[in-house]
Amino acid sequence: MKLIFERSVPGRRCSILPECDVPVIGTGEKPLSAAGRKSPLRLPQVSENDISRHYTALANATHGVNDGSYPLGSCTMKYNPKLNDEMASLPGFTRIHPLQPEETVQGCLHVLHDAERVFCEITGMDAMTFQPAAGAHGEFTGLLLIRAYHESRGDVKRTKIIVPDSAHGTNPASATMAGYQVINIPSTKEGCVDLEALKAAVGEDTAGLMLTNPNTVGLFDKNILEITRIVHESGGLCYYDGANLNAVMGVARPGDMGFDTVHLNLHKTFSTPHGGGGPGSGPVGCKAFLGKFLPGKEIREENGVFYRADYEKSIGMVRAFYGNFLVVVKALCYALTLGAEGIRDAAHMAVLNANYLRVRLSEAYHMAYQETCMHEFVMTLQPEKEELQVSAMDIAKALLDYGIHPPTMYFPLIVHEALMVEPTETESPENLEELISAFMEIHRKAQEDPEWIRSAPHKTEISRLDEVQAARNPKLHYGL
Amino acid sequence: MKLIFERSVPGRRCSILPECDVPVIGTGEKPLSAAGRKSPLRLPQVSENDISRHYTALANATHGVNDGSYPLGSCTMKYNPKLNDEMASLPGFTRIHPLQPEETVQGCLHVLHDAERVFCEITGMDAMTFQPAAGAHGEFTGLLLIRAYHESRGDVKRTKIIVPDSAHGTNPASATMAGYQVINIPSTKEGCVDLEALKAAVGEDTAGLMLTNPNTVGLFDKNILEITRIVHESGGLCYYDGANLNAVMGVARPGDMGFDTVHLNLHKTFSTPHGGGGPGSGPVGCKAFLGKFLPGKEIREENGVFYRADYEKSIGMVRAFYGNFLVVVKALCYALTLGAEGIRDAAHMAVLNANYLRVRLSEAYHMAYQETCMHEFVMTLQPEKEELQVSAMDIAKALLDYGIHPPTMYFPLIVHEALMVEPTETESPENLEELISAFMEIHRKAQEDPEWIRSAPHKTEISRLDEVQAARNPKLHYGL
Amino acid sequence: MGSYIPTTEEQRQRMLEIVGLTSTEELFAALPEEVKLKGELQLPKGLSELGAARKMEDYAEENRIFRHIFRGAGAYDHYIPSIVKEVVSKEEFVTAYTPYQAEISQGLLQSIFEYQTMICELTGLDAANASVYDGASAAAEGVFMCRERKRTRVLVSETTNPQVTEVIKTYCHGRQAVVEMVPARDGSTDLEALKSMLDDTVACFYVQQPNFYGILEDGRACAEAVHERGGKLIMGCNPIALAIVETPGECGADVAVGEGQPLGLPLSFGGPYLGFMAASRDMMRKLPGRIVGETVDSRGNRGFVLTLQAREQHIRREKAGSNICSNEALCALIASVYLSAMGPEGITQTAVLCASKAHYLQKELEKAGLPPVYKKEFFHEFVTASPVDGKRLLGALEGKGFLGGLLLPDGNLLWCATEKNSREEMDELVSLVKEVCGQ
Amino acid sequence: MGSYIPTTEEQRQRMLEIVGLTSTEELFAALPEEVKLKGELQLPKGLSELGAARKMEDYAEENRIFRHIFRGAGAYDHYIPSIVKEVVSKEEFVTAYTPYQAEISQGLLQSIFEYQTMICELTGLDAANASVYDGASAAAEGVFMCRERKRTRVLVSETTNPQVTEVIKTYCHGRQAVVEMVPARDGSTDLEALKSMLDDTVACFYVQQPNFYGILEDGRACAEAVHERGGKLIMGCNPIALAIVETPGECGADVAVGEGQPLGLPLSFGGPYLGFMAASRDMMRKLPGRIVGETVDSRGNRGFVLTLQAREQHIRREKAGSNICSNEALCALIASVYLSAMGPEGITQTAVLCASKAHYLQKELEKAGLPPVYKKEFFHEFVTASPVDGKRLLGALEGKGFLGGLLLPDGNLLWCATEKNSREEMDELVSLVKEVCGQ
Repeated sequence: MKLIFERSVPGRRCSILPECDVPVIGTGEKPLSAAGRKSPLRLPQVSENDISRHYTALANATHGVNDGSYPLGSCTMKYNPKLNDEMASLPGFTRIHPLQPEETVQGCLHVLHDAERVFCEITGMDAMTFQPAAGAHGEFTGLLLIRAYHESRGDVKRTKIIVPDSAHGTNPASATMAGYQVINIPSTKEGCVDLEALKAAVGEDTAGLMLTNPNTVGLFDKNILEITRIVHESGGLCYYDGANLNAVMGVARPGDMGFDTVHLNLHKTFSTPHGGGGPGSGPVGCKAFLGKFLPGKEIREENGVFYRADYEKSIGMVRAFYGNFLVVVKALCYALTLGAEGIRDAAHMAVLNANYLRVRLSEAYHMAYQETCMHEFVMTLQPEKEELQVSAMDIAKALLDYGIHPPTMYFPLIVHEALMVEPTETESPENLEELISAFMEIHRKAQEDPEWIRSAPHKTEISRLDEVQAARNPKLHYGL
Repeated sequence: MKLIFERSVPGRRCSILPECDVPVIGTGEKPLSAAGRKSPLRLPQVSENDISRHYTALANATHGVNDGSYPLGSCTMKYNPKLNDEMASLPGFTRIHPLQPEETVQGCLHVLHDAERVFCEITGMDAMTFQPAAGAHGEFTGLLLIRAYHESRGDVKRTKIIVPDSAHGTNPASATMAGYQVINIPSTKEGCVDLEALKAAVGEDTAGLMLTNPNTVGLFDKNILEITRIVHESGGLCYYDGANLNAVMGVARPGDMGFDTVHLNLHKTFSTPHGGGGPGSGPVGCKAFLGKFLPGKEIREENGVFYRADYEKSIGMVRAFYGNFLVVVKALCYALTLGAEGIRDAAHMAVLNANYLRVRLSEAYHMAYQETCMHEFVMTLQPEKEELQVSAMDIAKALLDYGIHPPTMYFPLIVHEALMVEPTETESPENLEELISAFMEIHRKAQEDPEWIRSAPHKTEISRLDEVQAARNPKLHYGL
Repeated sequence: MGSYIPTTEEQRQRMLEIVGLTSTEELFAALPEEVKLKGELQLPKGLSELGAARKMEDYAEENRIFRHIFRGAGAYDHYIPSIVKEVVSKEEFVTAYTPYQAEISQGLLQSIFEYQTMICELTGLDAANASVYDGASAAAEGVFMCRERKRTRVLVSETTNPQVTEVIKTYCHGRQAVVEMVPARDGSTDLEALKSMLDDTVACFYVQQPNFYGILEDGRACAEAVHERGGKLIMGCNPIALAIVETPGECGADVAVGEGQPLGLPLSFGGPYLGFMAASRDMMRKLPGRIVGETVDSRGNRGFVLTLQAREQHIRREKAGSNICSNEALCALIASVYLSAMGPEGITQTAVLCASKAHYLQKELEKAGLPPVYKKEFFHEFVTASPVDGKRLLGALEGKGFLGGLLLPDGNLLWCATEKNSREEMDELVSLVKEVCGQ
Repeated sequence: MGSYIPTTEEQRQRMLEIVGLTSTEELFAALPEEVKLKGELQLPKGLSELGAARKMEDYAEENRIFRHIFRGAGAYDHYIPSIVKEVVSKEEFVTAYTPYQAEISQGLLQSIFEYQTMICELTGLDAANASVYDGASAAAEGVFMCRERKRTRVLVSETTNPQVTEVIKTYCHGRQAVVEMVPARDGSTDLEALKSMLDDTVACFYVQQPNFYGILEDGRACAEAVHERGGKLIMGCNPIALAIVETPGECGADVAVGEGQPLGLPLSFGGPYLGFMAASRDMMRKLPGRIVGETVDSRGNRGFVLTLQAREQHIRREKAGSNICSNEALCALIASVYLSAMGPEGITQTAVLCASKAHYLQKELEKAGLPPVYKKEFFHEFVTASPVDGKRLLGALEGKGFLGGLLLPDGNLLWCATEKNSREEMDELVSLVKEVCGQ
C-alpha cells in the first residue's frame, strides 16, 4: 500500500476554507513574527478522493471487531453497540467547550454525576474521578491517592508497593511512576497470591498492594478477603486493577472484597470501542476516606442543579479538563441499557463462553489450569513447542488465516508458551464453533505439517514481519 | 458468504423497543382484527453483532467509488464529496415531516426554491420540478409535459415521439409509458442524428424528439440547432436527456440549443452518490410556456417567505410529496460549492480526462470514432473479437482483477463490441495512468494468452456467473 | 471556488499536449458558436467547504423540528435503530452504482436478494423487485402490471391516500386507462359499490391497507370480489402493519405495493423513500425494475445477479413494461437492516406498540372532546372531529412543540401514534387539547 | 433490559451441559460467599435502545451549544472537514485493538506511521510517538523523559496554561522532582529570570508556544539558555501555529509536545483529546508509549510494526520510563486525516486566518473599550482588560449566543478567534460589547 505521502502531488489540495475577510496577518509581507517557520511543511498534498481511497485501503487492511471474533485475553473485545457512538456524537456533547459557564453545561455535569453513581455502585466504591484517560493512567492515579493518604497521616515510611509476578506490566510501571519501590511476590501454582509470600512481604514500609481479581490467568482468588486483610493489617491499602471486571460485575464488587481504590477500563468492560488503541477511559473509584484526595473537581447536585466543587486535599490534576468525556458518555449509555440485570448477565455469559471454549479446546490443547475459569483462560503450548517446535506465536499466526484475531500471546509471564483466550459475552455459539474448528484444524495441521504452521500466516497480504530489524534500525517516519 | 437468514437463530434478537406503557392491543387476547396475520414472519433473528459483521462482509464484497476508478460510461461516477452527505443528514432536514405547516418548513422550501434557480440557470430553463426520483422518471414527466402542451392546444393528433437508435433504452420505454408511439431513426456514422432521416420522420403526428447531446457515443451533435429547428417547425417539442450534461455544463445549455424540456440526473452530474442504484433525483426543467403543466407544487417567494402554489394546469403528481428531497440538498450543496466557475471547470476537466484516455488507449485499442470526444468515448473490440475471440465482455472482466470497475459494455447498440469509457473529472492523472497500464497489459495478454482473458476474472471471490440459469429458473428469494 | 478536481495546472498542460491541444477551450471546438454560453453562468461565486456548510446549516435552521409528532398520512415517525445508520453509511454501499458487474458487487446483490426475501415474507407473496421510487409510484407501476388489452378500467378505493390516487391517475393518463373511484362507506371501501362496478373491462382494483383513515379494510372480500370478475387485486400496505394483519398473500391479492419509509427511513420532508413491490408467481415476470436472482459461478459457488433483464427497457426499449432503472437501492438496504435489527419479534412489537398507543390516544382524545368519526377497526391512525376550528387547535399544539393530526378537507383531523410516542407525551398532548377545547 | 448477548436460553443450557454444570451461578462457585453480591446492584432498570437514546438525548439537551465561540485557553473551535468524520467512523478503525497482530493491522499501523511523520513535520523534530492522552499529560511525560539522576529540578514558565502546570506538578510529586515556576514579564517568559534559575540541577525547562496569553515566546533564546547549562528544552506547542512560527526543531528544542485537539477534534467538553510528542534523535528512545516503525516481511514487502517495545512497561515492568499503553489512536487518526485534508497550504491558511481574525478582533475590541493588556506579538489569543465587571460582560454576551473570552483570576479576559469566526460575527460581538460597556 502506498503511504499518503506517496500519493502527494505538488499543488494538489482540497478547498476547505474561505478567503480571509479581514486584513491578512501572519504571511507574506505581514509575517506574524520575525521568527517565522522556515522549513518547508511537507504534509501530503492530496484530493478528497485520494483521502477516501487511501483510508478505505487502510481500513480494509485492518481487522476490527466487525470483521470477526477477537478473543484477545485481558482486552475484553466485546461488540461495541452503535447506539453508544451515536449518542456520543450528539452536537449537545461534541460542541460544548470545556470552559463554558456551569449553567450551560448542566448536561455534561449530569452525565459525570450519574456515571459516578452507576460505576460506584458496580464497584462498591463511594466516589469516582473520570480524569484518567486509560487503565494505566487510572493505576497511576490510584497510587497517588494511596500516597496522598499515607502522607496526610504523616506516614512517610511506606515506600513499597506489592505486586504479584502475574500482574499486568502496567502495575509495576505505574508504581514506579508514582515514586514507589516495587516488591514482586510469586504466585502459587494456581496463579493466585501466595499468602505466605504476601505475609512475608508486608510490613511498615508497605504502601499498598495492586491486584486484579479474577487474576491474569482467569481464576478468582479464593483468598481475596484474607489477602486484603493482611495488607490492611500491615497498614497498607489495596488497589484493584479493573482490567478483569467483566467476569464479576454484578456478581461481586471490589469494594466488598476489601479494596480501597479501583480503576475501570470503560473501553473494555463497558463496551466503548478501542479505536485501535484509544481513546479509552480509566476512571478511579475509592472508598469514602480517600475521596478528598481525588484529582480534578467533584460534581455535586443540589435541587437538580449540578456544580463543581474542590476536593479537600486533591492530588491535583492528572489530565486537563474532565477526562475522556465522550467515552464516559458511551459507557454510561451502555450501563443504562443493561441495567443491574443485564450487567450481571453479561458477566455470567462471558464466564460461560470462556468455560465452554476451555472445555471444548481441552480436547486438543493443554490448559495451564484445570479449574473452572472466569472470563478468560490460559493455554500453554509448551508440549507442542517441545514435540513439534510449534510455538504459541505460530498457532496465533495460523489463526490469522481463518479471519480470527489471535488470543493474547506470552502473557501472563508465569505460564510458558501462553495463549490467553477471552471470548466475551457477545460472541454467539456459532462464532465459538468457528473458533473451535479453526483451533482444532490448526492443531491437526501442526501434527501433520508443522512447517506450515511455523510459516503462517499464508493468506494475509503481509507475512510475518521482521521486528528485530525494526527495533535495531528504527525507521519511525517517512523519509520525505 | 452466508445470507443473513443463514445467520438466524430462533429466539435471538436485539432489544430496540421499550415495553408498552398503555393497554396492549393488537396481539394475544386483544387481536387488532379477526383477520390477523396467520403465516409466520420469517425475518432474520440476529444480534447487532451479527448484523455488523454480516454487512461488513457484504460491503467488503462491493466495489464503490472509494475502492478505485469507476469509468462506467454514461453513469458519471465522479467522487462524491462527503460534505454533501453530511449536510443532507442534518436533523433540520431529516426530521421534517412533509406535511408540516408551511411556516415550519421554510428551510426545505428555500432549498427547493434555490435549487430550481440554480439548475434552471445551468440548463437554460425557466422552471423546474424536483418530483421525479430518477432520470427515467424525469423522462416520463417531461413527456407528460409535452403531452399536456399538445392537449392544451387541442392538438390531439400528435402521437409519436422520435428517438434516435443510439438513445438510452429508457427514452423509448418512457415514451411508451407516456402513451406515445416510438419512431426510431438511424444515426449517422458519427453517431449523430441523420438530418434527412429526421426530416423524413417529422410531421403532423410528431409530438416531440428525445435526444441527448453530447450523444451516447460521446460526440457533440454539431447540427443541434438544425435538429431542434426541424422538430419545432413540425410542431413538435424537443426533450433533452440530461444524462450527459457533465460534458457541457457551464459551456453550453440545453435551453440555448433549442430544447423545451430537460431532465437532470442529480446523482450523476451533481455528484450525489448512487447508493448502489438509487436513490437518485431526476428533476425536470422546462421553458416558461410549459411551466404551468409541471407536477406537484410551485415554490414561490415573497418578502423572504416561501410558499407553495398550484401550477395552473399541472399534469398531476408523479410521486408523493416533493421528490427525493435529501438528494436535492446534496446536489445544491455541490453546485453552491463549485459555483459558475467550478461547474464549467468540472466539464472542462471531464472532457480533457476523456480525451487524454482516448488518445493514450488508441495506441492499442480501436476507437469507434476518431474525433475529439466529450466526457466519454466508445471503443470497439470488434477486431479483437474477430482475431482473438476476445470480446468486450472479456476485456471488461479482466479489468476486475486490477481493482478497476469496467466501462459500460455493449452500449450504445450501434457500435459492435462496445466499451464506453467515462473517467470523470475527479480522477487524477495518476489514476488514469493506472487505468491505462491495466488496459495495456490486458491487451498484451489478450494477444499472448487469450484464454486467460476469456476466463477472467481470476482474482475475485466469485467468478463469472451463470446469468442464463438465473433467468431461466428464477430464484428470487431465499427458500425459507 | 470549491473544487474536487485533483489535476494540477501543470498536469493539465501536459495532458493537453498529449491530446495535441493548447487549451481546454479547444476541446469544445465541435460546438457551434451559437450554442456556446457567452460569459459565465449567473450563479453565486463558489464556496469553500466551510462556506457551503454554513450555508446549508442556515437552510436547515429555517426549519422547525417537532419533538412530538402525531401526524402520519403517508410519512411515519418511527424509531430508527443505530445499527441501521451505521451500516448504510458504509462508503461501498453509498457510492456504488447499480451492480452491473456481478463479480465485484456480490455484497450489494446479496443485500438486494435478502431485501426481496424480506418483502416476500412481509407480504406473503412469491416475488419482489429491488424497489421503486416510492409507495405512490409503486402503486402506479402495480396498476401498469395488471393492464390487459381488453381491461382498461382501473378501480381505486376512495379510502386511498389522495397522493397515491393522484399519482396513479397521472401515470394512467398517457395510456388512456380510465381510473374510477370506488366510494367509501363509514371510512372503508364500500364492498357493494365495488361489486357493482366490477366487470370484464376492469383490470384491477387498488385498495390501501390500512386505509388513509387508518381503518383496516377487508382484503379477503376485495380479492374474492375482484377475482370473480377476472380482475387483479393490488393492495397498498403499510409494512409495519403487515406484522399483525392478514397479508396480501393470505387475502389472495395479486400484487402488493407500499411505502417502505416506515422501515427505518427518516421523514426527510418526503424523500428519499422506498416503493416496495411484490407479486404472486403468475405476475412475477411483470414486475418492473431490477430483480436479483440466485445462480452459480463458473466454479459452482453460489452467487447473485441482476436477472429477468429481458423485461427491462435497456433490452426491450419501447416494448418494456416500465422505464424504471434507478430505484432506491440504498433505501432498500436500510429496510433490510431495519428488519434484521427488529427481527420478527421486534417488528411485531412495533406494530403492537403502534396500535396500542393509537388506541390509547384515541380514547383519551375522545375524553378531551374529540370524538372519533368512524367506528371501525384501525391500526395506528384514526380520524376525529374537532369541536373548535382545526387550524386553531393545531396552531396551539404547534406552539408547544406538538405536530398534531392532519387537517382533512372536511375539517376532521387524522391522527397517528407510533412506538415513539410515550404515554406521558400523549397525556401532555391531551391536556393541551383540553385547554384549547375549553374543557 | 437491553442486552447484546446473542446466546438464546436453549443454547445456554446446551453449553452448560457441555461444561458439566446446571446453572450459570455454579460458574462462580469459587467465589467465597462473603464477597458475593447479595441481591441486585442498585441501578435503574435496563433500558431498550429507544429508551437509552431518549435518556442520553435528554442529557445532551441540558447543555447549551454556543453558536459563536471566542474562547480557547486549551480547547479550540476549528472547522472539521467532512471527510475527517467520514474516515474515522469506519468500523475497522473504531473497533480494532492496539495493533499487536501486525499482519492483520497494517492499515492501522501505517496510519500511525503516517501520523508520526506528520508530527515530525509539524515540529521539525526527528521522532514522534503514536500519541498520549492529551497535551497536559504529554507535557508531564516530556518532563519525565528529561529527568536525570542528578537533575531533579523542573522549570516551568509561568506563562504556561495553568492546567498543564498542574498536571506536571501532579506527575512530578511522586518522584520528588521539584517543579519551579519561571516568572513572566509583560506576558511572556522572563528570560533573565530563567537564566538566573538555571544550573546543573535543572533537568528541563517547559515553555508553551504560543503561551497561555496567546503571546509568542522566544523559543530560540530559551533553548540557548537551557542548553548552556546542560538542561533540555521542552516546548508545548499549538499545532496550528506551527505552520507559521519557528518550529521546536528550528528553535533547538529537545522535546516538543502539545494538545492535538485543534487538528480536527471536536470540543467535546474536554475529551477525548490528543497528546502529541516528538523528540530529537538523541531523545528518541526515551519517548513513552507506542511507536510504529517500518520494516519488511518475510517476503521482502514493506510493512509496519510496533517497535522499540523494549522501552515499554509490559517488558520492562517497574523499570519502564512510563506506564502508558492505551493512547489516543483514533484521535491520532483524526489528526492525520485532518492534516491530509488541509495539506500544507490549508494548514498554513488556517494559521493565517486564525492570526488575522484575532488581530482584527483585538483592534475592534480595543475600539470598543477593551484595551489589550500586553503589547507583544500574539497568535490567535490575546488578553484585554474589561472596563466593566467581566462576569456581567460575559453574561450579556452569553445571552446573545456568544461565548466570550475566558475570565482570568485577575479580572482580565482571554479572547480567542479562529478561522470559523467571520468578520460579521466579530462585528456583532464588538457591538454587543460596546452596548454593555456603554459606548
